Amino acid sequence: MILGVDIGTASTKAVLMDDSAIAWQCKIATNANPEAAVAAVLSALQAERTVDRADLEKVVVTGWGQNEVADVAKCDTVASVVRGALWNTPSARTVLCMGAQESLVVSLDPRGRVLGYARNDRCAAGAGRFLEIICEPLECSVDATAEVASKADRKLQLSTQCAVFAESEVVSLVNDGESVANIMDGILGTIARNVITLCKKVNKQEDFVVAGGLARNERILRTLQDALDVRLHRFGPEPEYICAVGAALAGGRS
Amino acid sequence: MSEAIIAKYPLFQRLDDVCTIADYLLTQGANDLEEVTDALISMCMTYPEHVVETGLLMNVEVLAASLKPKNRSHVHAHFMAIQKHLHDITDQMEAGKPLVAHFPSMTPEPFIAMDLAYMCAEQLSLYLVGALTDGVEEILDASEADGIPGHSCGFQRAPFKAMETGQLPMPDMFMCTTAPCNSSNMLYQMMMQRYDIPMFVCDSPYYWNDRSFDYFKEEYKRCLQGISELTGHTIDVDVLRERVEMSNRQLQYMYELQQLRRLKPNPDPGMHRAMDLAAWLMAGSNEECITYQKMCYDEAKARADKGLGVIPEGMKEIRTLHTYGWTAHFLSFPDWLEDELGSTELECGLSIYPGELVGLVDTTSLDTMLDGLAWRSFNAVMHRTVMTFSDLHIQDMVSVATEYDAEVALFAGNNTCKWGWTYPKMLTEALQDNLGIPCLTWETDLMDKRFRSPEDVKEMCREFFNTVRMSEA
Amino acid sequence: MIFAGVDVGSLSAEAVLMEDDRLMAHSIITVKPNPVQSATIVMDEVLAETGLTQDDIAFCVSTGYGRERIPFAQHDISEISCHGKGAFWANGDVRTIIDIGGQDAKVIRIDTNGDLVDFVMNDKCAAGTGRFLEGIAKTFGLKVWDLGDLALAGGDPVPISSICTVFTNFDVMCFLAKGRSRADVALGVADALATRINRLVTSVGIEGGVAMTGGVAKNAGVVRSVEKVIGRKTCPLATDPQIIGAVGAALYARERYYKQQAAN
Amino acid sequence: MSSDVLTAATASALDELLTLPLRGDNPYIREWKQKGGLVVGFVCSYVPEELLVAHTGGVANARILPIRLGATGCTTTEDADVYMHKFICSFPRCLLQLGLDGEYNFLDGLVFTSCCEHMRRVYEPWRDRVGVGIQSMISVPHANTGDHHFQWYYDEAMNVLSDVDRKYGYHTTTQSLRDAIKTYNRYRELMLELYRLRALDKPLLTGSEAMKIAIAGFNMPKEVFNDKLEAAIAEISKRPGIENVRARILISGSYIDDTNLIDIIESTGAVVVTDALCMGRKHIEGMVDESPELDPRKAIVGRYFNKISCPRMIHGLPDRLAFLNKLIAEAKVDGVILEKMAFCDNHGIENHIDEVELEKAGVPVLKLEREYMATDTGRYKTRVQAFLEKIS
Repeated sequence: MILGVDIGTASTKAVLMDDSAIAWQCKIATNANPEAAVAAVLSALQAERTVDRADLEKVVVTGWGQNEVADVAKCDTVASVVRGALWNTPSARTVLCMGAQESLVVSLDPRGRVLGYARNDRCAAGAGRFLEIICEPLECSVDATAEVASKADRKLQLSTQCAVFAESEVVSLVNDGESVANIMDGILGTIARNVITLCKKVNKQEDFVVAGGLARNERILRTLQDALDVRLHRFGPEPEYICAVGAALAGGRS
Repeated sequence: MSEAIIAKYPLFQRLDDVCTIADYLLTQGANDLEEVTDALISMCMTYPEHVVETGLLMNVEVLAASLKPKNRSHVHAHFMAIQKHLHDITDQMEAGKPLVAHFPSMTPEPFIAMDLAYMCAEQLSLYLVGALTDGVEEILDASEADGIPGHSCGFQRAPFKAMETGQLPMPDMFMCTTAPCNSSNMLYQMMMQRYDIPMFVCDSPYYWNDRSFDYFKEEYKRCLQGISELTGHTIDVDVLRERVEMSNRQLQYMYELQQLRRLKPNPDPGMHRAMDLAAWLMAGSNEECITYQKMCYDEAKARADKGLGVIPEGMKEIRTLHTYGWTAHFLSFPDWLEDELGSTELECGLSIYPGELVGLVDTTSLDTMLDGLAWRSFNAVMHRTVMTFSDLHIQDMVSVATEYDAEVALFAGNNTCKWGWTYPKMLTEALQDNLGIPCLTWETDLMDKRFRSPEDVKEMCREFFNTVRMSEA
Repeated sequence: MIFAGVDVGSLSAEAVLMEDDRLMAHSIITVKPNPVQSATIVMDEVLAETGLTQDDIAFCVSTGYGRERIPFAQHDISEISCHGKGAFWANGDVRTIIDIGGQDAKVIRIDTNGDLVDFVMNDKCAAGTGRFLEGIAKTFGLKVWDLGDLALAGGDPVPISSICTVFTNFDVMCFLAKGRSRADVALGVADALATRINRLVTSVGIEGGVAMTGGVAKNAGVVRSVEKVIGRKTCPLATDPQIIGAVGAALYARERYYKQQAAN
Repeated sequence: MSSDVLTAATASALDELLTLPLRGDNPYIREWKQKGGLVVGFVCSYVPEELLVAHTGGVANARILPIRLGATGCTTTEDADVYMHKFICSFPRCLLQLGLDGEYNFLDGLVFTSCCEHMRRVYEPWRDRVGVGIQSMISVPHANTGDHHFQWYYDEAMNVLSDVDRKYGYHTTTQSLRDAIKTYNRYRELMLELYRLRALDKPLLTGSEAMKIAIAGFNMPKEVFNDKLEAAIAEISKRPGIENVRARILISGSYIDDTNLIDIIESTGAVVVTDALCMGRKHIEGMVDESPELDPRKAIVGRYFNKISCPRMIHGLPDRLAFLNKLIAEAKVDGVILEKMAFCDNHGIENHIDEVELEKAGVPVLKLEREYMATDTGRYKTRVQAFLEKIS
């Protein structure tokens, strides 16, 4: 049994892989403390499955916080995204992972080797954080956004791609009496378009795997589907676990 | 050398100090950073305070990289060359010779042959960005506070603000090409308008072809003509020939190095790539420049003959093409790539200077020399690659990639560089999609580490090279 | 004569009542999604406090986001002018105002009547605004004020280089994860904000006394960092710096009212 | 004439000019194409339009209609951003997006210039991903001080013509050139008259209206436009004029082809009474020399060579400043708004230079940075309103 832990900036995701099947999983807040997060995961595993660290073949960490954790195997984000995608869809040629701070798109050859990849370079415009920031002035929960947006009655264009500007734009839209549904729909459209641009920077081919928190968002997924003209496979069952799964399978950096 | 003039201009003084320190450390045998500290302490005894002060501001990573055996002797040679150059400038200034500030797309032989004082201010500020931890960030902030947009290029913003604040001398005239960008053209105009400085503009057409060169060539000669009319200094043909012969020798070594970098393993350390351009910018200025370039060549040749590379024993080489160029505030980056990741630098977009194509300057007559120098400028960095359609740069990169057998490509684009940021997709198509060479693209600021820190870049590259190796396995 | 000023910002809304130039009462609330709603609520609060009604108000000026849309205001004036006017009322020596609001940071220069002479407003992004601090405070799980006090305890500020608010937040998490003390990180943030503000200050230039207004001015840590970079102490203000915009609006209300009286 | 043109013709000339789509396909362009004419787009005021207009040939001696390409109504740049990074000005990115979306498929040709380093790099993706009958580049010299500069520019213009001729077998005659010159000089005179009416003590039209009319002029045959404009001017002259203008504003800076910014300014009670924009006043300033002894080709290119320059003309700064001051005096301007597109170095630095000079001369200045697709008015409005509170 291998424990894969993806330490994100916001939340830490962990899966227990029992020969390439998910035996257990959990998600906790990182609170800017990777060490503590991993410890918390281990005690949760102990509590829920009475599995001790000693019972584990390996603990493999990946994601933002990996360098801050001692005596565990490490796995690069790109590597874990790729392994996770291939676990989900062995024929995957393109993987898109929409995380909290960044979105990453990887292009693979038929043998699953990395041809190249691109991220939104230090810009939250195509990432979950963007949505979080916008949700605050709109007093809307991130999970509800697609639902809220589905009630939109007119297409709204946001001029800015910068999360911070978008927020002030949202504030003035609210002031202009625009409905939250329409604004949210516009925001999700903006995020989707940023991700689409990113995807088009690599040579996107089928099969195309989509993962990460934003992959839960139907509105975003639909827009991607329409624009990318490739069939999308959503990483399942829960798209934000892709890195944790991939890390466990990769078993760490060689 | 004129101590008075050096002392008068803070950036001259800093640069002179940097050279003095480099000389001391690299010859007095400091081998690691501890010894550097000791060396600096012992310098307190014999050197003026400002020298030691400068020592404390120096970029530790660059120092550490310079101390390595594979780098130290040519780094030393380079700083001896720039110090000599600096002293020549100040001598000429003291002798009351008019000062021409020239753009980084021309070599200075004609100014020497006209017996003028000359400097490339962009080049001088570049050294400080490279050598000092905080580079010229203060100056850049000041220019932005003046109201000059932060998205205009720091390459001119820094030296011009330094001139405005008396940290560099205000020149008696400018000579520039209208390559590479709107930003430089506008900033030169600003200086012209504010300080009423005569400017000799060598107009660069937006094509790379014969018709374009014929026009450019005449522009180039017209500028030199204008300068000698303004100053009454005319070109001494014998001096020009002597200097061009010097720069020919220097460039010959540069070309030879290009050949050596095609070998496997690549025997040439990447850290001096930015210094090669800096040396190009003072080609013909002094013997030290030639010594520097020759030393780079001799060292690489010696390694090549033994079949040695520049990466640690047992590490597998990854042949890397830098499709944008070096990052001035992170000069030790190529060295870090070599020793940490086994990545060697084949060529870089900001100092590529295809030798087979540019060749040497024919010294038969004044005309052949001026034509040759114009041809050099026409193909100079930030001229050849900018003043025409993107296709030429893509083409250059593709032929280097194939001829040098590149395995990966890095594009560290300067955030203020508009032409640079129209390339990445086309480069990725040409290199990654067509040749299977993985490309990594990121935003940086040539002049200012605060835009993107070296640590951040290291993280990205670690992951990228891990991924590449993983794919090979 | 009673005059009212209401200032609806992006984070908080303030209302004040003034009897000529004497401050009677003020009220502050966190904004609702709709500015008209915010304005109405905060105005009702301050009226309730004084037992007055809308009818007692001779003239009302609105400022801030959505200032044009406030139904009970007879006129609207930009928050830039209002902060100038208000700060001048709160301390007659003031000629330069640093107003750090929720979305914007402004540096304002005024004349000897408190009227606007020159101003600059952050163009590029919200780095150096209240929103910026809010984001960071959230990462700490703190209120913005506590973040300021935390910064006061810092000794060795972390270098915050990131140019983008969103990614400063990211940097902060990295420093915390690397185990840097919360105080030092908070101080690093305050210094980073001060550095941004200083760019605006230098571009307008300082004249006379300097005052800091807006919610962030209550943030001791930031104030200290700002004073450090601009190299001078800020003037004390006669009232809560967060209501200065609303005070300015009320003062303009008074000017307008008497001007109209004179006209008729 | 096609029916929609007829209906359009029955409306008041002014109303029509004010309601014509700000870019692309419109009744006049459609009709032009129906008659077998060519439509050639251009993106810079250094393209000598008369030379194109003077061409005739092909089917029924059809002619060429040059239109200045805009990108109004562009709502996303998701595809353009793949080729042009976010550090590139948003106008070229929007224009490329429209090209990629097929919005400009009706073009028979497209002429770029090397003026703006953002716009000139649209050339490659347009060539590779959009495609158009002929795609030309005019490499404009960075200086207009010498005959060699002129000669280069002239040759460049002629090369564009031979591109057209080679592809479409068109040709010009001395007469067709002289006719084109007449038409365009009349166009410039009429537009200058419109500017005169804007600048009256009681302006007869708003900046927003003037902008719409100017844009309409880029999107229909000049002969037709001239007649419409003349009629419109007659209508405008009967207006009472705008009372108690809060402030008279001049705007200068980056290319504008929509009314967003001007509407924000004028919503505060100010009126934009004139501009120093390359598609506005600068575009119509300076006539083509009609003297018969002059080769019309040289005369045409000469006008564009000597016109009030773009910031990238390296010796043109003093003239540009003088022109700015002339406009300020002539339109009794109270304040100047210097706008720029984000990442525009040409106008970003020019605006900085202008600001310093104007403030020395006691002219109030507001600098604004904008994005092409800007829908977010709040951020601009506060600045503009405060600026007006400062000057009025």
